[in-house]
Amino acid sequence: MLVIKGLNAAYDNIRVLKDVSIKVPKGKVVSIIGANGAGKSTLLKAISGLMQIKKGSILYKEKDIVGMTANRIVGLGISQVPEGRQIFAHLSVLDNIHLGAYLYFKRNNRLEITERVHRIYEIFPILETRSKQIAGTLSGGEQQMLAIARALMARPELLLLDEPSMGIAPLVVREIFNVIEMLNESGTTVLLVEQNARAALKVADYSYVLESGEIVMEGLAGELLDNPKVKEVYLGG
Amino acid sequence: MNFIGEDNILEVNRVNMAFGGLMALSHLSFKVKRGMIKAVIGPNGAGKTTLFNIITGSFPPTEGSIIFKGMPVEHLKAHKIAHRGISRTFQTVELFDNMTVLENVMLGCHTRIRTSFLASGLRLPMARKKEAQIREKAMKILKFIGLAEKFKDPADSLPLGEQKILEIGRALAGDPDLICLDEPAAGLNETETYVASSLIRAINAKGITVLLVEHDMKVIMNISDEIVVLNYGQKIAEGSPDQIQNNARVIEAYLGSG
Amino acid sequence: MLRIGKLPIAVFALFIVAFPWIAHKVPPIENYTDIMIFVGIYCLITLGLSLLMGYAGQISIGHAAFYGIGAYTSAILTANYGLDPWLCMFFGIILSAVVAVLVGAPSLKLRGHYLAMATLAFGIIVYIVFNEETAWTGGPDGMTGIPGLSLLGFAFDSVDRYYYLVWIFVFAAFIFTANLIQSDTGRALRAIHASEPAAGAMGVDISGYKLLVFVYSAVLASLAGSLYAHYLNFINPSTFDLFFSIKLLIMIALGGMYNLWGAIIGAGLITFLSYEWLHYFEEFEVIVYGAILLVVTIFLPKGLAGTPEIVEGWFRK
Amino acid sequence: MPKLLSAVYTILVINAIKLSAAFCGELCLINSMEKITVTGQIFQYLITGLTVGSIYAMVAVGFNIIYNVTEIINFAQGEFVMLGGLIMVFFYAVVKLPLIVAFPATVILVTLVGILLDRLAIRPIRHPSVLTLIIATIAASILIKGAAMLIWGKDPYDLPAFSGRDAITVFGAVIQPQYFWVIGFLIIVVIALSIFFDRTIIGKAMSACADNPDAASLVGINVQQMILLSFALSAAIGAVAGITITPISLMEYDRGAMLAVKGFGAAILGGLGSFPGAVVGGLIMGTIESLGAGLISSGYKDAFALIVLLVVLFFKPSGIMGSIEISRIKRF
Repeated sequence: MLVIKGLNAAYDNIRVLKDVSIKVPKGKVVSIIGANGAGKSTLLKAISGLMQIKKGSILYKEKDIVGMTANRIVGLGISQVPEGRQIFAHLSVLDNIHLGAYLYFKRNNRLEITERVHRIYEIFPILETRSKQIAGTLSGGEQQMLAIARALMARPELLLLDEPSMGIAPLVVREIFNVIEMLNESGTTVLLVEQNARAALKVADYSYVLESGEIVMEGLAGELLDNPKVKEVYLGG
Repeated sequence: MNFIGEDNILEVNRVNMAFGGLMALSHLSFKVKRGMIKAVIGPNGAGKTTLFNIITGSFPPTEGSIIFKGMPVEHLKAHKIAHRGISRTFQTVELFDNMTVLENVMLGCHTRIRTSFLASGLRLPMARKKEAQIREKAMKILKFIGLAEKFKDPADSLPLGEQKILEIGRALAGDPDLICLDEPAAGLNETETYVASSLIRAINAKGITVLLVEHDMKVIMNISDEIVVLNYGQKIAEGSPDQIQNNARVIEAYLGSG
Repeated sequence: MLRIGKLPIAVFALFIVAFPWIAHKVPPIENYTDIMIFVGIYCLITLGLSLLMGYAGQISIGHAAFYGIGAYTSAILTANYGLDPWLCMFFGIILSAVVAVLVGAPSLKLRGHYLAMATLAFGIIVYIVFNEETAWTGGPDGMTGIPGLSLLGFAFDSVDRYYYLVWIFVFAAFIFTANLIQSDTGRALRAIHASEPAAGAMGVDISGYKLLVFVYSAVLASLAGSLYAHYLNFINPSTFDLFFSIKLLIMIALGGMYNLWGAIIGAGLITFLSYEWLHYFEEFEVIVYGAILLVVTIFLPKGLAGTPEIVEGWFRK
Repeated sequence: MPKLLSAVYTILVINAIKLSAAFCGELCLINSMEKITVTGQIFQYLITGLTVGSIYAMVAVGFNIIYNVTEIINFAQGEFVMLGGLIMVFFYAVVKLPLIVAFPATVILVTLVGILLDRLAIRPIRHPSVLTLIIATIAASILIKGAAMLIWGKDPYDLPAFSGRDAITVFGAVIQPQYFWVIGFLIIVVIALSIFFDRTIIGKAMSACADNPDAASLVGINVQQMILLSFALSAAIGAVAGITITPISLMEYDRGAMLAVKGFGAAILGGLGSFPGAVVGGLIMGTIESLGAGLISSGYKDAFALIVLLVVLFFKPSGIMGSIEISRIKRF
């Protein structure tokens, strides 16, 4: 579904990604693990269009999306849940959810939107009880759920998740990973970037290890879990 | 000042904190013994960072008191509290990104060595002597935290792991009696986390009391002597790591079973 | 960025000392010594402003007010009461400092746009007072009969003499400010600029330092105002209007506010532009200022003093 | 030193006398002219204040639109009003278009200026900080003012009132029909904007841009387009304000800065970002100014509004209708 070849990206002349190539097959969960500063978030930003690319190609359903603006890429069916729960803090929870379907509103599918909001509330019941609340006053875990809910409103075929467990209580992390599994079962392809390597490898089918902007290892997630080097560096021995 | 016989360096007494109609902390009380590492854990939104902000003087509590070294400090502004001997780091790194690594730590010395406006402007001998002192002290701290070689680099050019270490170094420079660390391991990988925990132990070995907020349970269980668990602004448990790990309320509210 | 080298200061000092002599030798720039007096006067203000805005990160669009308070205190006390000019200059400084504390203490709690608007409003109010208190200030017509300066029987009555007097003040202010920047105080100011919560947690008295640097910049502006009044022997309110505050902003934006040399370069260029080179533009003058300001903001965010950095960046590529 | 003290003392006394004299003078004058009663006079000041206040309110609304989308305070906001008046003069008096055609033509032209402001002064800034944005909008305002001076010169211009100048007299106060136009346009603008921002998805999308531009583009919002739209909208409202006020108070090239400062005062007074707040703030600002100028001192007319602005900034910067909670999470 998504094929990235020889991707290079840089911030102010400092290369962050060096010839990165990955594949995300339809219907699978692919995870990218690696240390902080390895370039994981940059890779996601490159896909979603928030980050300019120096060289390389990103093919989504065989179409090159390099150079497209973020707001157009969403329209193609790629939604990103950004790092650090970037919800619209001053707007209400329901407004946040509605804005997730911004492109549908433009096409005037009111009925479908109501239906989707309903479905979101089934997945995250806590959001329904908070729907009138200003989003900035939610707890960290609730904000992360809201960020995922907002991304789901766009009916993505490919969901990009950037560090969904960062700064979240272990109990809530489990809940969020359950949702990821459930979404995948209902047909959404997922590309997950995680610091929490153990959780990421458990939920993924296939995994890449990113170090200093380069892919240094890849394989089936189960195999990587048993790989001694991965164990030592990312799973704490 | 010496408080011989002062067992508790910090006492949090029935602290309430309301934001608008929302109670971020309610009737929170606990004590921190001199020389220990105490951890505060709890889900996001439990009020941990609010607690830190109150202790370090970002804002006063709605009700209740904070006793530090036997004196109430809850009404003091942040810089006054720093002078009394409480230092801190931030959840999202708050380094001075317009300064070098060394200058960041040099600023940390501000509570202990300072020159007046006039003395610095006229560059009096006294000011020069103090500046040299500050520099020497800052270099010593950089050696202690292992960043001496990067002293000239701009602070924001360091990788996150080192930025977090540098922030701890900056907090150390003011010779605090109590250091509050807000999620020192957040965003770090296993190796970096290991470095950070060793540093926290080393700081504690120097006799500095540590109060920390953290999510990484491995870090918490490894290094802390005592743990306080918060949930929705209330204390639901307090005790040694073993006691906490087996506490039914904590498992239900925070850790989850299995 | 921070080290102010001794060599550049020495070279610059030499240039300043030699300038009147050179100007006498070269007829086309003979009147430039006179203009350089104004450059010096504006430098005093921009030095304080670059400390306030560039280093401490606090915006002011009202410094024309302090410049005016200095000038009017000198003018009123000398012309109407016959006080000694140096004493008046001192009173002006005291008055400016007091006003700066009264206005600064509540204003500096504000951030960004709010602070900008508060200082702007303050500047306009003071300007209105200069215009309206006719009994004291002569209203829009201004005041004449302000005496010149002399010290121990030595009168600063020629252009060259006044030039050296002004530039001695500028050098003193420059060195004082440069020392400040390279000290604990300078670090505290930059810390406030970068992160107030962290600065506070490290023991920096945020409101205290902000006020200190605001008062310092007000004092320098007031001194500049007194020097201006005693040089021209005449003042009127239009010198101290909103546009002058904006012009000061243009000076430090053009020169670069993150570097003390920027304050000097900016003051120099803008003064020469407005006193000498812009005559050709006549009515277009304002547009030229606007264009300069816009171009600098977009293409030279660190001002002319920041160009070496940019050039260095090209070479590294 | 005693000399100085006595000087300061004299200043204070003279001012106090002047103030009370001015006040008495005003009252005596009113008494001698039997036709105008004191209440009538005050009523007159109120009406004038409300009209001027409506213009400040519209400027404040313009500030709020751009602020709500970008968190930028556009220091060139007052120039839109000035341009509205002067371009209308051009279309009406020079091109000789009828009012009904000149009005929309003017609004469109000023809107274009707003769009250019965004494209040429705001968007090119690569690493925007509060300071650079303030400087950029100030630069733009100087440029616009300078251009206006070149085109129209320094003279004030007049326009005919929309529905004649036959004044209505109420309680001894004279009310120009144009006042109703000013207040009417204000009401329409505020209602339309409130509906737009609170009820429509585009309005919400615009607020989302201010909140978090990256996240906004991730849900498919074209952030640049929204910013452009905010500049266009606020320029259009400025133009309407300028067109409607010119028949009452004339218009010249250098009115922009003062309008901007007072409009900002109104916006702050009402709580930055709030549209009802802008209206309340503007009306209060205008009334204070008019009463102050009429009853205390006309020379200090501009100072009254600014003193109110400072008092609000110092004591309640969140304004009378703004939310402290929200202002705490704002970036700037």
